[in-house]
Order: sequence, then C-alpha cells, then structure tokens
Amino acid sequence: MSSPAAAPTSRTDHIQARYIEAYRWMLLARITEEKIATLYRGGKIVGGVFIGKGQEALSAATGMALRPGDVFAPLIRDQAGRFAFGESLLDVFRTYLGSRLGPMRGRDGNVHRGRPREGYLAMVSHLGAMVPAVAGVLLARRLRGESGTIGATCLGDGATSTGAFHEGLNLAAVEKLPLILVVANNQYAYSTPTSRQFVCADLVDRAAGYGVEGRSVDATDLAACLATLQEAADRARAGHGPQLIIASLLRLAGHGEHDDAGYVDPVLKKAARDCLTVAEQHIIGEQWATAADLKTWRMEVTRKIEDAIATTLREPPPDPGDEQWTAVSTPRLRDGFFEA
Amino acid sequence: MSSPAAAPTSRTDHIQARYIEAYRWMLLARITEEKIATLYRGGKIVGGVFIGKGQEALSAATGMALRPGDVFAPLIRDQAGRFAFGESLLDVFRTYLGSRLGPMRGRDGNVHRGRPREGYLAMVSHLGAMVPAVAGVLLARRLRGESGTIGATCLGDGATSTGAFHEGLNLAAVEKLPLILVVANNQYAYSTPTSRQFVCADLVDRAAGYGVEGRSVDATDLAACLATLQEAADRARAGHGPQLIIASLLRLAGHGEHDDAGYVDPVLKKAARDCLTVAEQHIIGEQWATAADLKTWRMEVTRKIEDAIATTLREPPPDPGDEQWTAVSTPRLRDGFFEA
Amino acid sequence: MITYLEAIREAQHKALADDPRVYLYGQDIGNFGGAFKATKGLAKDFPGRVLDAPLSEDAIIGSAIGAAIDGMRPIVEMQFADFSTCGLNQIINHAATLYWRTNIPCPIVVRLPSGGTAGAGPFHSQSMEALYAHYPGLIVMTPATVEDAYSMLLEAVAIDDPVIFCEHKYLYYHLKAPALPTEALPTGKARVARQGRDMTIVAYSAMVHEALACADELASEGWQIEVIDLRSVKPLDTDTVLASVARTGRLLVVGEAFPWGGVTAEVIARVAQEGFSLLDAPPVRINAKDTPVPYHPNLWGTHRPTARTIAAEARKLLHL
Amino acid sequence: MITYLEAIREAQHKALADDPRVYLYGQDIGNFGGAFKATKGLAKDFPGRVLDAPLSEDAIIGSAIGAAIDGMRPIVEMQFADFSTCGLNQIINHAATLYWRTNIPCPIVVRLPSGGTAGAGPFHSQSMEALYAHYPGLIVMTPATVEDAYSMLLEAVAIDDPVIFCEHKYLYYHLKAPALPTEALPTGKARVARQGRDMTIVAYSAMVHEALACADELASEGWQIEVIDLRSVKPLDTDTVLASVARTGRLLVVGEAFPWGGVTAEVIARVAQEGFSLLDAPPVRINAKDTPVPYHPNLWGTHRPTARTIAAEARKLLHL
Ligand SMILES: Cc1ncc(C[n+]2csc(CCOP(=O)(O)OP(=O)(O)O)c2C)c(N)n1
Ligand SMILES: Cc1ncc(C[n+]2csc(CCOP(=O)(O)OP(=O)(O)O)c2C)c(N)n1
Ligand SMILES: [Mg+2]
Ligand SMILES: [Mg+2]
Repeated sequence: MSSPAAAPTSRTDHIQARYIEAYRWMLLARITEEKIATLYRGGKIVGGVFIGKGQEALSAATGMALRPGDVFAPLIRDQAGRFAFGESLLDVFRTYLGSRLGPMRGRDGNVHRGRPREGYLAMVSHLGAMVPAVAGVLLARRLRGESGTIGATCLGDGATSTGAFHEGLNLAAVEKLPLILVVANNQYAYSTPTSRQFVCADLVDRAAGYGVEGRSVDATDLAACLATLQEAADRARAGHGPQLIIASLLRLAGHGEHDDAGYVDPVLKKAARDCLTVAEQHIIGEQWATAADLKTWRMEVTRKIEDAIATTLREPPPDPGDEQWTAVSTPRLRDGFFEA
Repeated sequence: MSSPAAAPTSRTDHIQARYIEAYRWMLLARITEEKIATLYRGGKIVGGVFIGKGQEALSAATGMALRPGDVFAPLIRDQAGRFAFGESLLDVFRTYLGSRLGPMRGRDGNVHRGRPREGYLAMVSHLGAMVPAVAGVLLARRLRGESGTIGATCLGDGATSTGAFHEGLNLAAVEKLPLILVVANNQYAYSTPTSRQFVCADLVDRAAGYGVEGRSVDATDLAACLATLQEAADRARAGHGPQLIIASLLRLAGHGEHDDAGYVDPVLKKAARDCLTVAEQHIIGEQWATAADLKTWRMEVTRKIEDAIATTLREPPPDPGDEQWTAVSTPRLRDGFFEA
Repeated sequence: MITYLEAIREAQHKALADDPRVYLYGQDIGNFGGAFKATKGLAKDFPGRVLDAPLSEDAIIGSAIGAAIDGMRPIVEMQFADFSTCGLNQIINHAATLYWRTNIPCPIVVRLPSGGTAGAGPFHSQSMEALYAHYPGLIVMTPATVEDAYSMLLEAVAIDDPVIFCEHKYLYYHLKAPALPTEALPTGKARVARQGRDMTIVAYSAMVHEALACADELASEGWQIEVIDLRSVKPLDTDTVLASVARTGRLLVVGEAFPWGGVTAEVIARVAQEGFSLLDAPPVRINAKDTPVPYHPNLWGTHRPTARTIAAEARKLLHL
Repeated sequence: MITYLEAIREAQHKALADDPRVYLYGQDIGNFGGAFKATKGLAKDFPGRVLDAPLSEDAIIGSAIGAAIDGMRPIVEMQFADFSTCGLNQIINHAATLYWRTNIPCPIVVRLPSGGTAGAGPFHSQSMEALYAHYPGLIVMTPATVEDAYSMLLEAVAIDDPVIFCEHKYLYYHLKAPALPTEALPTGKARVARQGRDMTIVAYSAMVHEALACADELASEGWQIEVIDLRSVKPLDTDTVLASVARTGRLLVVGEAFPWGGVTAEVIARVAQEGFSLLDAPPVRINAKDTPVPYHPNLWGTHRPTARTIAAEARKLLHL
C-alpha cells in the first residue's frame, strides 16, 4: 500500500509527491536488489536471484495504483511494487536468506513470497498461473457483493505466450473483473527475443481480442507509468473491466544473477534508458530535490537495508527437526506415512 | 481430397462446379449424420453422437480448400470436410459401429478417427489440442525444406477459450506456418452462449493480436465459404502465414444427439438459416440443377450410405481375445505386467 | 430412492444453502444443470452462485484458488475427469502447495466425473485418483456409495484443504439408496463393506461393487470374502486394511485405473511393509489393462476389472 | 572427463548428426544453449535444427507430436521438469495414446531436467517419473550414470514410442566419467550397480548414488549390500530385481519422489506379488517427505532420502 503522503495542496504538488514517493520505492528496490545480488555472489543465498533492474518505475507505479484492500500478485521483477504495496524489508531478506521467521519460513524462497491473507499473493513459478488466481479473488468479492477494490498482476513478454495468460485474461473479461494486467515487455524472455515469442505488431493489439481496454506506456518514464497505472486503476475501479497495460523497456540485468545476458542485442543495449536515472534527472530538473537530497535518501535507504540484513542474518534458519512435515492443514486428514 | 472435377471452361463454370461439388459433400454429410442419429436412437451406437447439422457448408469448403498432401485435423462437426478431404463412408461407419476393420479398430470411436499417415489427423477430445499438432506437421515440412502444402484445423467458439488454442496459434504465427484455423462460431459451446465465453466485439479481432490474417464469413452461405476458404488457402500457400477464419452460424442440432438444445435462444433459432437449404435454393435459382436432379442425388447418396452401413453391420466387432493389449509399439519395451 | 448422482446434487444444494461462502463454477452447470445434471436446478435455487465457466480448465481452477484465498469455498465441476489435465498445473502446483508455502489453506473442491462407461472411449473414461494422490497437499476422495457421495461431498466442502472428488459416472444412475444419510464415517476411515474371514478384497469407487459381486459369487462356493471400501485414497486408511488382513491373511487389491503405480500398488506396498507377517500368501492386485480405455464395449469390458476377473484371481489366491 | 550434462549434449549432437529427422525444440535452447547448457553449441553446428520456442509448453509438445506424425524425431527440452505440467495434456492424452488409437507411433523425446538441488524450491525440483509412468504408451527413462545419460538418450531418439527422459539436475555437473560409452545395456534392463548378498537396495537416478554411498558405509560395518539401478521405470525390469532379492532376501527401495504411489510402491507391489517367498523380511521403501520440495537446504537435506537416512533404515532391515 502506498505510504501516506501529506495532502497535496494542488495538482502539481500531488504529482510531485507521487513522483517522489515512487522514486523512493524505486530506489529502495534498486539498492535492496543490489545487496541481494552481492549476497548471492558472496554465496549467502542459495537458489536463484532475479532482479527488476530497469523495471522499477513500472513496478512502483503498479504498487502505488493499489490501495489497502486491493489484491496484488507481483512477478519476479516487482520488488519496487512489492514495497509500494506494503512489503517490509524484513520479509524480503527473511525469504532470500531463508530465515524461519519470514513469511515463507524457508519453505519457499526468493521471489516466491507473499502474504495471501493481506491481498499479497505468493506467486508460483509457472508463468501465467497468477492471472486467474487474481481474477478469482476479484470474483469472490463480486459474489459477496463487495465493490471498490481492484487487483493487479504482472507478467513478462514471454509469459504472454502461456495458455494461462489467455484463459485468465479471457475469464476476467467475461466476468468484467477489475483486474489490471501489467505486461512488462522487456524484450527478452530469458534469452529469447520477442521475435521468437510473438509477431503481432504490438502486444497491445491483444486487448481488442479480449474485449478489454488496453494501453501502452514507456516503462522508463516514471511520470507516464504513474499516470497510466492510475488511470487504469480508476477505470477498473469504476467498473470498466480488465485493463491490459503493455509497458516497454529493456531488462537491464541478466535473466538471473547467474546470467551475463550476453545475448542482448547491442543496439537495444545502447538505446536503453535506466528508469531510475531518468527519474533522478527529472527530479533534479524540476528542482523537486537536489543532488545532495538524492544522496541522503540513498544513504538512508542503504542504512535501513543494512539493518534489515543484519537482523536477518542473526535469525535462525529453519530446523528440519521441528518442521511440520505435512502439506495438509487438517490434522486428522494427514496421511499416515510411517517414518522413514 | 477434392474429387477430381472436369477442367472448367470458364471462371463461372469453375465456380459452379465447385459449388455443386461442395453441395454434394454437404448432402453426403447431412444424410450420413441423419443415419448415424437414427442408428444412435435405435441403440446401435454406443457412446455419443455429435453431428454437424448447419455447419456443412463451412466444413465442405474447408476440406475442398485442401489438396492431396495437405493436412487436416477436423473437429466434431466436420463430417462434410472429412468427406471432401477424402474420408470413405466405410471409415465413418466402421468407426461409429465399432467394426474391427475400421481405422480405429473399435479402440476409439465416433469423431475420434483419422488416418494420420495420410495427413488426416485423429482428434483427441481435449479441445484446442489439435492446433499445435497441425502446426507441428507444417513445421516438420518446413524443416525438411518441403513447401507447397498447407494445413487446416477447426474449432468452435468455445474452444477459443482454451490455452491450447492460444499457444498453438501463436506458435504457428511465430513460425509463419501455412495453417488455416477455422473457428465455427455456432453461438453455443454445449449449452454455453458466447456471452459467457468471450466479450470481444468480434472473434476476428483476435487475429491482430497474433499478427495473423483474419477474415469473417457467413457460414450459411456456401459460395462465401468456398471463396473465403480458397482465398485463405491461397494466402497460406503463398507464404502469408496463419489464416484465422471466423465463421458464423447457428448449430442446428443438439450438442450431441442426447441433447434437445432447449437452451437455444428462440430469437436465434427463428433467424437461423440452414446452409443446405440455402445451397439448394441457390442451385435451383441459378438453374445449375433441377429439383428432380437434387432428388436423384439424394437418392444416390442415400443408397451409398445404406450400402456402407449394411457392409459394416456384417463386419466383426473387435475381439478382446486377440486384441494386443499394449499401447507401446516397440515389443521389447512393453512393460511386463503379469496377467490378471 | 435416490441415486448417486442425485446425492451429489443434494449435497451441493445443502452446501449452497448452509454456507454463503460456497459457489459452483464449471462448464454448462448453470441453467443447463451440467453435462450429467449434477447441478440441475441449483442455478435457479441459488441465483448468481452457480456460474457457467468458459472452456478454460486452467483458469477455472486458478480462479477457484484465488476465491478460496479470499475466503470462499468454491466447488468446481470438470465436465469429465479427463479434462482436468488441462487444469492440473493449478491443482498440483498452486492449490496443493499453498498451505505448506504460505500457511493459508486452499479450500476448493474439484469434482471429477470419473471412470469408465460403455462407449465413452479413451478421453471420457479416465480414473485420475493416482495422479492427484501422488501430490502432497491434496485430499482425494473416491466414494463408492450413494451415502458417501453425499456425506463426503459435504465434508469436502467443509475441509480446509483442496479436495479432489472422484465421483464415478458408472454409479451415477445405477446406484440407488433409500434415503440420504444422516451420519457418516469421517473421511480417512475405510469401511468394511462386507465381512469375511478367508480373504480381503480392497477396492474403492465402482470397483467396490465388482468386489461385492465377486464376494457373492464366491460365497456360493463356500468362501467368506471381506470387502474393504477405501472411501478416500488419500488419506489412505492403512489400519483398517491391516486389521482385515490380520483376520484373513490374504489380500487382493482392485482398482480401475492403469496398472503402473496407483492405489493398488500403494496399498500393497503399505501392507507388505507394515503387515508382512500378516500375509499367508502373496498380495495380488488387479487393475485395468495398460492401454488407453477402449471405446467398444467388447474391449472395455475386458479392459477393466469385473466381478468375473476378480473372482478368477481370488480363486487362485484362495488356493495358495 | 565428461559430465552427465555433457553426455546429454553429446548424445543430442550425435542424434542430430546421424539422423536428419531429428530436431530440437525448447525455450532458450538455441544460441543460448539452454538454461543448463545441455544444447550448447548445437544451434551453431546444426543451423535451423535447434529452435527456440515460445513460452508455451502445451504447444511445444503438441507441435512435436505433429512433427513426429509427419516423420520427424523431435527432442523437446522442458526448461524444468516441473513445467511439463503445462504440457502434460499433450503428453498423456495425445502422444501416449496415438499408437494405440491409430497404429501410428509417436517418436518424441521429452527431456525433463528433474529432481532436487539445494535452494531450487518447490517448483524447480520435482521428480515426475511416477506421473508419466502411470500412463499407458509412454517410456520413462531415469538414467543414473554418465554412460546411461548418453546411451539411453540416443536410444530414446531411436525408439518409436514417446519417451520421457528424466535427467537429474543434481547429477549434471557432479557426475563424471572418463569417456562416452561405446556399448550399453538396452532400455528395459536394470543394472546391478554393486553386488552384495545381505540386502538389495533398488534405486534410480540420483538415488542410485545415495544407495551406493550407503552401501559403502555399511560395508565398513561388514554388510554386503547389492544395489540395483532400475535405469528405466517404465518398462520396469522386475526380473533383475527379483533375481537380486532371491539372493539377498531383503529389499529396500529408494526414490526421490513424493511418497504416495510411484516407483517405490510399484517395485514393492511387484516383488510382493511375484517374489513373496523370496523375502525374508518386510520390504521397505524410502521416499521424499509428503510435502512440496523445500527451498532451504536445511529442509531440503531432510526432505529427500540421503545415504545417511537410507543406511539407518537399512540397518533396521538387516537386523530383522
Ligand atoms: C510455464 C513456465 N515455463 C517456463 C518457465 C521458466 N522461465 C522462468 S522465467 C522465464 C522467462 C520469462 O520471460 P518473461 O515472461 O519475458 O519475463 P522476464 O523474465 O523478462 O521478466 C522462463 C522461460 C516458467 N517459469 N514457467
Ligand atoms: C478441454 C476440454 N474441456 C471440455 C471439453 C468438453 N466439451 C466437449 S465439446 C464442448 C463444447 C464445445 O463448444 P465449441 O467449441 O463451441 O464447439 P461446438 O460444439 O459448438 O461445435 C465441451 C465443453 C472438452 N472436449 N475439452
Ligand atoms: Mg521479458
Ligand atoms: Mg460452438
């Protein structure tokens, strides 16, 4: 959920406040993920690390378009949106570092985390699978006669090729659910360029085929992201049904930290913009803050992150001995496998 | 495969000859399916019977747009297209009546038949599943450097909601395969009206989202079906990639013969045209044949069908005793289940 | 008299009436009442709570999971069990893992019209209990009686975990009971369907009736056969099976699914490991043959176990 | 030295070189060489025959089936075995039934990078052999050695039936052999990986190595443990297992998959039924625990069977 901002005195003030807030989520995400990458290289994290470098503006704008009570199913490159939606630093590091005190208790890791009861769904790896799940939450609310809340989920260009994306978006369209589906077209699905993924002129052309509203946005432009996502959220909340957003950018990292992304087209690389740098230039250009302010913010954020890491590193890992080795919540229905 | 027609002397002659040929496939299909329905009601057929009443024009046009060497994966309402593509009456009845001499040897039944080696794929029930399969055949040919052949498969309005449809069409688009995907929007998927299936303005709007060519056609108008399918086949053969055809009609039968289709909207029912009647009126109106000719054709066709039924009814059913109870083609790899 | 199918409809009626969190979702289940009429009349009695779904098994299950997270109790109908393969990813990777991963349970019920009937062929006849039971986090019910069809479906809705409800199409119309039950064994407890002391036959779903018919046949030859109805295959009530084998010393396990792995293997593995000394003869299993389910009744009748083929094996085992 | 992973690449290289009908299809397998580099360099060596696929498991498998019908021999890579759930419908309902239904075989190979590694978590660790082996019409290979990874993959391509090739990610880099084999046991024959006379441990894939380590440990305690590597779980070489049990009288079966059903149950069911009198003690099985595969190494190390936990069970069994 967006952190409370002082009531804006004018529309410009409001825009400025939102921009700054978004920037700070972006910054928090960027530095958090840099630290995670460092921890990974230092062998402190088992398993994969997938970061959202370059995608923070889109992600933060998505998280900020949501309100308390809304639903969010982020994907692998959504650290900024997770923060904006209310995730704590401790939840992040506890999951990556496998603390037993984290929401996933070492059972699941890295990006596979959430707090479903708080509307923050925990993704499964199978891409596309969260689309119908968010639709289902929204359907539940419609069935109970509750209105006013919306849901959002994110996907990459690659994930648009899944059957789950198609079935989920179509179901949401048929039910006219207030679902925002954010597609980050970051030009690659792992190593696969979009030319091997789809051949439509523009992914936004898919909207008409589902009978949903579609809009495109430059994901390196934070102001555009904020405006587009807010408008989509407003439309969804007002009962206009699913909103398909196609955002363009270049992934500025490897698929995961193990990947040097050597396959990325140098032409794309050269033309790429980093949304965080663009935002900083904008902030300074608009004189919303000085370079010194930015430095201070960075230091503040860094300290908070380091504190969270220090705390987490002192926490106990999961202990297989007192683990409840069952996937069934109903004790009397646990199948009696004799001890091996 | 289309039956050889005498070389037309002019374009009009050609159109007439094609129309008449198509009509005769339609007639053959209609009467065949009427007989099957009668056999079903008489308890001679175990399992379901699903007929293509009202869909014959579209289906015949699809089968006729294909040539020897092309690939066809028909669906449940494609008896006319199956005939046009070369299926024999004996194959039909042997499958429905479970003769051991049929292509499916009693192992599978009714619409689940084909001769895959002859480019005539045998559908599985799971809707959408044949789309990538036909794409795969076409991909195989591309890989071997063979060109000139195309493939077609058919789906209903309901099946457009499957993930398989989406993934399959998208894959075909990415590979720019000469695939014709014929969607018969017959207003219902079993009892489900299109309003619960999709909410796009027109299914043909999906074409742009896949980057493929799309066209709409009135499936009750045989001339339009022939022209549209032929054009699609020509475009596919000329290398323009997948062709999505959205054909409109009303299903003029129950979902299956067990279903009285009581749920069909009376307004739709009232407005519905039967493509076979329309074609007959057209033929007579154009003076391509007389009412007496049509009657003769119907009698000829009926006799052929009755012969095929009589032959099949004399054939032995499958004998479990000499059945090879294995699904594995490689004898040495059959798993050794002890006899039960 | 009430049929197995009517019991399923009545259970859904009661679940809808008793619990506002329940809704039904599936293809053609609304005004049409479902391909088998298992939801007949429910859309009318519970307006807005019995929804026709698009032809999208993956999204149907996925949306039910989301709704369950948000506090609902969806009952999903797959038109045939066989089509659940198209929604299997959501079932085994999402619904089944949710509680373990997040501590939030996932109370969905997936109804699978299962098993073979004459002429249904390879894609409308499958028994998928083994597939689902293999996966941690799922409850897999396989009711064999009208009473269980009713009470277990109600229990399935009440359970916080995802339940795969394998209802047998062959029993839909064939099986009748005088009335709906007022009390029931809890899921997880097997039932001694017939007492005997010479041999134990363990079965579930439609095969319980083949086993009972076999027991009748063998009774005329002087044998007393005990028949255990597992009721649910996960959890699997090993104790009741072991207690029976302790009495009879002989075990035959019958399932309608494909032979490799599955319920019959699981039961035998448990008895062999935990009750080895109780066995006076090798445990025997009977399954369908290792091919897709055939269309033609001649073949289908041979593909699946029947009272006759069970009796033939049972006689051999009794003489060991 | 050549690794298990390199053997898989070499086999694909040879298949491409020897047979123009072979092509490779999967996500990121082209220039990138695959998530695990199992196809490294192949796109360059065989232009146009190693194709990057869209993120569409169902269509990937479905298209391979079509190509196989048209005479090709596709080798499909799933990025992780776990994602094959999204293509499972095509595998079990289309590929597996094709020959039986139409008499036309379906020679596709589906490579499944399988099994657990530290930190991979619930969705990148699964062992899916039981799911596929349950279905008639599929061959399921589970190579445990570098040599088998190579020769069985080549055999998989040559076989006319659909083959599910479960290659173990844990073995990819860990396992090394001096050279590629020039001859091999045919699929369907299990291998005696270590001879012994006190007990038989049956295992497959990565668990063979845990079983061998356990046998080493027990050797220092004076026990001679025989280890059988199943190599393929369907077909399953019951004869070799029975012959071993006939020598040892004791059977322990180890699998990395979930406990309900699966390979260990199938092996025990067969031995109990066919070789009951050979057993001097109850057969025992060890599987993973009945939860999703955990992420944290502490939990993962306990979730899966290891030499240590196998040895503990083995000691108990040896003293029965
Ligand atoms: C169904 C499925 N297949 C394969 C994968 C393996 N996988 C994980 S991320 C990824 C690429 C995703 O690309 P995209 O959707 O563009 O997202 P991005 O990584 O670019 O943000 C793949 C193939 C998966 N997670 N799910
Ligand atoms: C994946 C899948 N789910 C469900 C079914 C059951 N089913 C068979 S036909 C049918 C309706 C199909 O409707 P449509 O695609 O419009 O074709 P039509 O029958 O109208 O020709 C359904 C739901 C199926 N065959 N496959
Ligand atoms: Mg991408
Ligand atoms: Mg339809």
